[in-house]
Amino acid sequence: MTKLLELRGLCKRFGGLVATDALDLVIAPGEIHALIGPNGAGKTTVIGQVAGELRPDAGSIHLAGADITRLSIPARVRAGLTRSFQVTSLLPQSSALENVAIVEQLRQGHSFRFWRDAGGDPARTGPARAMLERVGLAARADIPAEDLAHGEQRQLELAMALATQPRLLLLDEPMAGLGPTESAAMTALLAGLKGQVAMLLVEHDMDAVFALADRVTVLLHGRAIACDTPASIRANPAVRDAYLGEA
Amino acid sequence: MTLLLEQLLNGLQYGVMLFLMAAGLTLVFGIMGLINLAHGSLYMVGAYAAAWVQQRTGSFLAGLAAGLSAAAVLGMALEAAILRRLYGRDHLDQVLATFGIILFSNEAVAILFGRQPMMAGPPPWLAGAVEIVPGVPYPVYRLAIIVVGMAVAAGLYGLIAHTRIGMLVRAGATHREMVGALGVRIGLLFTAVFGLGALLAGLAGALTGPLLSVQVGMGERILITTFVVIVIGGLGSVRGALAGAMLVGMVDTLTRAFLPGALREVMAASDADALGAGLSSMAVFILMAAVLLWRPRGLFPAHG
Amino acid sequence: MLSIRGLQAAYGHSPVLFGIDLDVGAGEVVSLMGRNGMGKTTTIRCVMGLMRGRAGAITFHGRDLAGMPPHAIARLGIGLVPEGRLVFPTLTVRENLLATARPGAWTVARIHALFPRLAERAQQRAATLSGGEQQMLAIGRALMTNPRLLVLDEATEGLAPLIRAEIWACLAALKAEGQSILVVDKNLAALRHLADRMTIIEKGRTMWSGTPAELDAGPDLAQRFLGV
Amino acid sequence: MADTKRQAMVLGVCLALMVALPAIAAWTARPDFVTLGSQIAVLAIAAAGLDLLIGRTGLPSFGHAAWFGLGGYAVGIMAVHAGDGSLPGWVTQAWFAWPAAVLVAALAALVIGALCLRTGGVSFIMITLAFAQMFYFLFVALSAYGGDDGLGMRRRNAVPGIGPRDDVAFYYVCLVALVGVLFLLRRIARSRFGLVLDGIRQNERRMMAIGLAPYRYKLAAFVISAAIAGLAGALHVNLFRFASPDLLHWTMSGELMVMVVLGGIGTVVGPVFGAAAMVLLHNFLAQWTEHWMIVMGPILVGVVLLARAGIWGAIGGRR
Repeated sequence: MTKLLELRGLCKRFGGLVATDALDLVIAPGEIHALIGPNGAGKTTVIGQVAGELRPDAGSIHLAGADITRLSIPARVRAGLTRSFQVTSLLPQSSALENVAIVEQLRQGHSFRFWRDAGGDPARTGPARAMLERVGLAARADIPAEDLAHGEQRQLELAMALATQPRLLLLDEPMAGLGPTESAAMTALLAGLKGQVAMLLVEHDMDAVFALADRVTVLLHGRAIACDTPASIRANPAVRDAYLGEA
Repeated sequence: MTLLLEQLLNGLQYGVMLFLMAAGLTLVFGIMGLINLAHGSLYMVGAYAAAWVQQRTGSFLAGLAAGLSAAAVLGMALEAAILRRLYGRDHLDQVLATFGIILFSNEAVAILFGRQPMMAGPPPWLAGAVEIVPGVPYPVYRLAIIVVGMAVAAGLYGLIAHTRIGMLVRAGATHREMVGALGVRIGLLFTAVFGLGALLAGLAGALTGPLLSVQVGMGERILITTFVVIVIGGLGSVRGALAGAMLVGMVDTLTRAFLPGALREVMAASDADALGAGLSSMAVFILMAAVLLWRPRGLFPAHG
Repeated sequence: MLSIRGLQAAYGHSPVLFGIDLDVGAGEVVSLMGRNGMGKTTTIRCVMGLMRGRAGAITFHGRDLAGMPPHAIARLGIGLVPEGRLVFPTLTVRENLLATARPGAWTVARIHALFPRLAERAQQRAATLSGGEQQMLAIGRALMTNPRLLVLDEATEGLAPLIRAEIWACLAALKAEGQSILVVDKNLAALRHLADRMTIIEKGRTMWSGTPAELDAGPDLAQRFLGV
Repeated sequence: MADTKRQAMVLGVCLALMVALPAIAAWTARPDFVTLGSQIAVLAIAAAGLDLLIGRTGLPSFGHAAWFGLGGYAVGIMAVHAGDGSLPGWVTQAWFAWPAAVLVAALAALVIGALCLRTGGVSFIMITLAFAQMFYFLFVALSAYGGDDGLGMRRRNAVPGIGPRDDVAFYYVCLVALVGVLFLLRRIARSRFGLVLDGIRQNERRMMAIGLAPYRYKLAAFVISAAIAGLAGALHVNLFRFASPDLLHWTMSGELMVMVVLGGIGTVVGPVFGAAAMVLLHNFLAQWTEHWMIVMGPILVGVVLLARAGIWGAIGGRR
């Protein structure tokens, strides 16, 4: 199997807490890989290290064979690795369209252009409108991000990440705070991307996880206690214990 | 050699003064997230109140008491009336509002006391000099400042490390909301910490009177140097404030004392004096730049 | 003792609570259950005054908590063990217990008897504790305020089974002493034995309230609202 | 954000007033109005430039007086050396002196900004303040250029077609410079660069997560803002034919900041109103009392606590 992302022996401690404990993980191109586990198991810490916000204490991170352990966040994005945030993180005063257009602009090269009016530049807004269409926000393009409903903000969050044209998307709880219909819509949206972009998905909504994931890794105390297909994970007693503590 | 010893003590004395200022400022920032430019005004008020009462009563101690209480009372009044509205606001708002307070207090002091500097000598029982080592006389008053400063530093350490208030201050610096959710009246704690910071600024001001002239604008001069201390030491860290204060006190004093002389060795005397004066007044800022290059968060960055 | 009626709340523009009803009587252990993201922590934050509800009423011993600051609510006798533990990392274990303590039956010695591990680590900084030890410390810290109602938000999540068992045992001991407890957790097995009554919320609404026996009578309930 | 109709109207009236100011001054026999107008224009240039940093990028610099003063001293010092023959006479030509002042401010800001931007938040405020004060002390110590007493300039930098003592013409030069700077800032605000700055202000972490390395852009904004302040400083020294360390004093930095916030933060033209309000208020209050700051201080506290949108926001009907 070819490896798009590989974590080798990743370790991270915070004081006396071992957040990530010698974690190995492999994601193939196009694979949707879910990372589940109880709160405090260290899922967000893993995302943070892969995205480049946290530096691991030991171990290495490889994207398509290249060691990216010491790369900055923006450099990782340019290498094709983008994250979304658990708590929605947008440009609140900018319109939905502008939130995506700025991503498009950054992808097209440096922004040391001081003179030309960029607000209506079709090179920015064209692809951005197409992206909003794709996530179902076309009708809300001109609304400031802070005035969108929570579900729409989650969609916009995803649109921004997708607009970087990543090879691997790190999704930190994309369903957080969504109602049942919104969750279903988001799940369908992600399912539609299957095969086009690989994903490392952290999610508590098990319906979504089992609907989307090709493989599931269960994290407990920073260690992977199981890594298998969704069906086998569902049947795994160690996993049930990790969640419910029926020791 | 004797000159060096004398200047080292001068540096220590200046460092102690800076620490009194920096400790309050950094505590207030650490727990309340407030940048208070008016901290220098509290220093000035302490100095004026002390000098004025000392002139009236002839008693240095009465002046000292007046300086301390004036700064502490004014500090807590400011906190209650204005500053507590700024805790949740962004730093730009805090800077502007406290800038407004500076403008006001500088003018108010100018109206009350005039623009002429006020003088207040050390008390007779601290006047004169002692020989610290044979042949090296040193002013008793400056030694007293060093002793007082050291005692305050030790007391502050004891307060923060060993008392309930100190625990709450440290706890509040990391999980402020949690301290309140466990039943502590956080507003009262804030006022107390602010009052303590104001008291220290007032102490610094009152002690300064007999050394320098007491005048409008004195607060901002030391405030900006205090900022340098805090940036070097690490924002929010009292230990950092101590280290930064000593470092800045020494560097400033020693370059002022020795740099022009050193430059005279390599250039004409008048040029050396001019360049030396310029460079030594910039020395602490250059030190700050070097620390920023090496450790952007300061020598002892606070946790969290 | 604690009563929540029709509580609604929102983060900015996104509503999260649509109608929470919950009661805790004196000496009772009540569990608030539901999957992640259903509004349990938000409910707790509203009780503690850390967040304002949009509608509904919260009363404690008959007093309306609306508009009261967190410290006043805590002083009425609610001791919070927050989600994520939030022990004070730069303080020692002993200082964590003492910093916010209020006088009453609980003392450092009694906490040490309850959690002997904390006695061993009394002079260590809390940041150096393991997750389980931090959890014990957070519980001890809340008890030191001598609360009439102890509120635990996800106190066992992510802990090793042995540690978890220790915490459940401790809660059972507290219950035996007559301590009222509101416990937010997902661990049905342990709560079956501990809780007098259970409230299940889903998508920001109270869906069901009853005793553990009633929950067992309708087995699909657990599967529907709590299942993995 | 789009300007409201009311704002556009007010802007038109103000521009007309400013163009007509010399005529009004002549008619009311108050030639000092012209100097006042020039002063407003010059300070407005500096404040508008600072707003690029504070309002657009979200970087509250408290050391902007440094660049203002450096630009001012640059023209002053060149004039001294042209006077004693150590520099050729053409360095006092405006076409050379003013761009040179801009360049001096920009280069210094490049070095200092590179350091200051290694930190953020409160540290950034303290460090910019401290470095500006460093330049202040430097010029106080530079006795060759007047030290504390400041540096006089015998005549203004030569602008073709304008007499050196023609205050009205110089006023129009300042006005043209102001309009030019505002136009430039308006273009920048709407350019790709400006949109990136907007993003950094709103959510820097998010901008990094979509691939932006923010440091270079923040530094560029810092330098542009300083360059504009350098131009303003050069004009200021020309206006009064005098440079002193007061130009670099920290209170100057504070006043520029106040102009930005008073006028309306992040609005391009707002700071002009802030500058006008400060200068006029100063002059008005100074007629009554030399202690005008005692009124200014509380006004400032009130504006911060109560009226966040500033004058420009109030004109637009926002609060």
